Amino acid sequence: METETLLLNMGPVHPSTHGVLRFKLRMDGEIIRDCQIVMGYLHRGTEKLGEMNTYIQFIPYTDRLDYISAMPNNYAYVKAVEELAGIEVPQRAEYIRVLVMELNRIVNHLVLMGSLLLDLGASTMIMWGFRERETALQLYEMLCGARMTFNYIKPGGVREDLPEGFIPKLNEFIKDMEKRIVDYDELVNGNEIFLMRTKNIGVISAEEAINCGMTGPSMRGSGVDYDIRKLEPYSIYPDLDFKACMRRECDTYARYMVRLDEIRESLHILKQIIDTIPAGKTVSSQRYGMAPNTGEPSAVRSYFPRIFTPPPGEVYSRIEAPKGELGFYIASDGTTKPYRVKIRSHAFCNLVALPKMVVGLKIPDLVAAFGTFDIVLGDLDR
Amino acid sequence: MNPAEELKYLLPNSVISVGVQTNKPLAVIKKEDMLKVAAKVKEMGFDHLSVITGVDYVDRVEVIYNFFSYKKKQNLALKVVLDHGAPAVDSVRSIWKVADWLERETYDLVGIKFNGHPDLRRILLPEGWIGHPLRKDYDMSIEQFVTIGEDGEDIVSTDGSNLLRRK
Amino acid sequence: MAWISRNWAMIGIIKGLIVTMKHIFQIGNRKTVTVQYPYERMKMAPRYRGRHAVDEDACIGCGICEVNCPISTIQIVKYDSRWFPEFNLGMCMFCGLCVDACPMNALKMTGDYELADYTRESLIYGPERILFKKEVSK
Amino acid sequence: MMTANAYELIISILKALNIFEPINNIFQKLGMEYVLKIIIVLVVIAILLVFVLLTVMFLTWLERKVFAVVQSRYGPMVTGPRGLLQPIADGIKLLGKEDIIPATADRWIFTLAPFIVFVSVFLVFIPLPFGKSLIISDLKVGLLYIIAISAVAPISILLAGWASNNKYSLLGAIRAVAQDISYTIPLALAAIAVVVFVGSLSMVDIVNYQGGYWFEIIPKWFIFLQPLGFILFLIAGIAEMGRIPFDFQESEQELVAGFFTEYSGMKFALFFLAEYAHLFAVSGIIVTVFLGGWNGPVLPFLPIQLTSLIYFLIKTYAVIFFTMWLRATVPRMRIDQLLNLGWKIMIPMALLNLLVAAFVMTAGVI
Repeated sequence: METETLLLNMGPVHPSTHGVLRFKLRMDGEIIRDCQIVMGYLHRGTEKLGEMNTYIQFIPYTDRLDYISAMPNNYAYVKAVEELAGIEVPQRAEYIRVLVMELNRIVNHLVLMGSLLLDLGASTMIMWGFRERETALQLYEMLCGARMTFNYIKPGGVREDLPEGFIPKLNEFIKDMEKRIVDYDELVNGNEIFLMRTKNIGVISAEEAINCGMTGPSMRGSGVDYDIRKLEPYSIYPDLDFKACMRRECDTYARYMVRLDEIRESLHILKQIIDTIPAGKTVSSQRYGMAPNTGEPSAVRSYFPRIFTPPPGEVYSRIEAPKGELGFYIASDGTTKPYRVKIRSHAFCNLVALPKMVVGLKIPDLVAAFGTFDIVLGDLDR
Repeated sequence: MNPAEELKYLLPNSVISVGVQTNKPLAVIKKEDMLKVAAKVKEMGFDHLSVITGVDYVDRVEVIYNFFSYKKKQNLALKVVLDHGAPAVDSVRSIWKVADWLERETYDLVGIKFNGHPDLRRILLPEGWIGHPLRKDYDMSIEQFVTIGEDGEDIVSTDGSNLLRRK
Repeated sequence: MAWISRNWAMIGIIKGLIVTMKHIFQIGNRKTVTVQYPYERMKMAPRYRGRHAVDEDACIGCGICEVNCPISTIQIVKYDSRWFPEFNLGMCMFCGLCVDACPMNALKMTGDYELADYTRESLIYGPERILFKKEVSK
Repeated sequence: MMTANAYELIISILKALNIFEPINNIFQKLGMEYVLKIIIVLVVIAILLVFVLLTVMFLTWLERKVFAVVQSRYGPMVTGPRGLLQPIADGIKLLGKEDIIPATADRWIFTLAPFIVFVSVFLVFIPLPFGKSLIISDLKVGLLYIIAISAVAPISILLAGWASNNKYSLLGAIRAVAQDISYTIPLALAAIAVVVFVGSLSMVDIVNYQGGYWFEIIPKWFIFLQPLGFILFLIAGIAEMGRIPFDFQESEQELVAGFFTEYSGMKFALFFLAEYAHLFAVSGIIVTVFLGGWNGPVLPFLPIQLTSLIYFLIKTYAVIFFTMWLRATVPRMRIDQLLNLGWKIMIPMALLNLLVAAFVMTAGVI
């Protein structure tokens, strides 16, 4: 039977595009024949802003890229600056950085699991995810005074030391989380309808995934156990015991399960950090420090350089953010402002694989497959 | 021997110089030989194209490719130097699929043409936007207004005449 | 369909129903966690980055905060024959860079977060609204 | 004093209060007895309408509360005690909204569709026995009537989706129709297996048949006699209500709001009303056909009409609670998966169920 194709604009305003993303779908009834992604509705010119602000002033902007997990963004940028300037970071600061980043990984995956289930029509998981996320956000609030846009990691250390009562509350969170994961398991993982909706949907092979530049949990769902924390260890990750979670099914379900496993791994890492975190300074006073230590806790703040001039040069530095490889390319010309900042966004590169993946599937499958790509539009459009 | 030197050894005519990008080996290559070098780089096991960056240095434009090899756990950066007037380089879209969007983005924001790219359109900014924002000579004083037309296409104007609420 | 015939008992769904039922009867640590916002308020952490406050005695009006602000939120204005910062909180992103930069530790951020207002002008917090004296605050 | 339906019940109450005769005399003198009949019928309908509206209000509140408690929230709390008046606030808000008709929509059909949906759902209540003699009309073809009337709702959804001139609405409408065809058949087949035993399509007969007990303890409900039939009827019933896991016609995450994407204000409220009225109606049918209707242990000191109503409501709310509980737990299926389920599993199972029922009936085991 001959049928006419239907052009369906999904987005920019649509419940399941997670923001202002637009799919231009050519449909044959319910079946997708062609998918084009149109983006840029949230383009804020962050890279241009990077050229216009000083090195320190740009850190708050990185919070606004991937606002679900802002701490790794902070760290990725700061790591690039530190590599450029050759700053040594005190051990305690590195421990705190990894601690907050792994906590953020948990937060990010909770939001992803919730929103994926919401995309599939189950509204309970997102509330449960947000319930646990709330505890984590309160921890962040104790730590740096903000819940989502932290501006916490600075070149040479972290902004403030761990506050009083942080570690006990974190322990409580870990204990709580371990119980909750059992709940998630029972609610979602065995659910036959969930399995029907996610198994064998959005399949992408390992070679294809690598070629399309997929990184992070989305790629590890395709049977590739590549994790930058393992391949190119940075910070204190070489000292920690963890594994890169990986699934072989290559489908939406595998990508979901990788996230759940990563929450468990992150909890494991958090426990190790709590046990081994050393005492000491949280800010490097090595080369760019300004004021001498007066011993007053509030004076710690004036350690941070306000004006910061790394030597001329260029650097590309990347980390394993919760959503994938997050890299910052910085070219410096020896002034107080970067000459060029380029953000290698995980969402942007992961999404290259989507249009091919969904051809032949139906709209609900597109929603499910897209849900596991873990897109945050602030990060995609920059 | 780091990968950049290896590349120089394999393709002595295409690689102009070898250096470092802070902690990663960097090879500066001739722009005419981009495709040849890219194929060789892929052959060397660099299966992951991390990022393509275009940088506008007023007198010249540089394109930097960052590669990573999952098998060998090695980094490699390639640099191509282009003229400032009409920067153009061969597309590596056929070798790494991710280059599709990365090249479109570089074209969009820095204005570098990628020859042989099948679909070289703007990606972040709307079609019809004036100038490439990450060029140093980009005029930020021009106000540009974007609305969505009847069929979902973007309409750009500089005087705000297409806005419902006139400016 | 062969898949359904293997899973006809729908054990996964029944398990899920049991978990949700546990929440309905609030068994274990599954209690209501939300608060009735206008009537109940959460206590903000001491480090919370809300509205700014300037120590009247310590501030020297040097303008370092103004220079450090990434989005030019701060302006130094004259007030009572001295110079103080004025914050346009409609633009502020509460990053705290001004607090980090203050050489006199005169600037701090309070736990005040209910800043919604009717006009943009009323979001500009001049010295009359942000000044405090250290003795009074203790 | 036995009465067959609500009309006779009202007359008998009036007679018991000794006011029926004088009123009837007045109308008789005017030669307009039929006017009195019409008035009484209108009163019955008005009572039903008010009951349905109140139920819908309560159901929206209940659903939000069930969801809230599953999700560790409070739900509506501010309007009225524990937020009980929230539906009224919502209703007033919806009434105050602008009624937008899209420029490219088919105006008449667009306006008509929500009314057809509501009327078709409301008509389902006619042969539904709320209690002993609490029935609008005990139709002899009650069950058939319900299945037939239920098929009108998808037509009006198709009208709404088509008239909106919106691609999402159209997809939702097409889904609704495809879904309707595939679940109505197992629904009817599962119901026929019950009719085989009862020997009548009348809802009252079905309820009366389930009145007794086996071995003095197990109530003679069809759920125990035909558990397979009950499960099929329940699944098909949930599909008929159009609720998660089968809410394809409006599936929010895929089709924005499906067929009522373009509706606003009062028309939207009518769809909303119809949805919850449908929930109550289908739950009532499930209770009537499989869960013994208004049967239950006799309570002293209360008229049979009241106790039967109480039993009916308890059972119906149990079924409604189950659907809400299920909705809070499971994700949505995919439309083709439901069609597969309907055609490849439920229809053969329903036929098997019917075969077994017929065999048991003829063999005279029960």
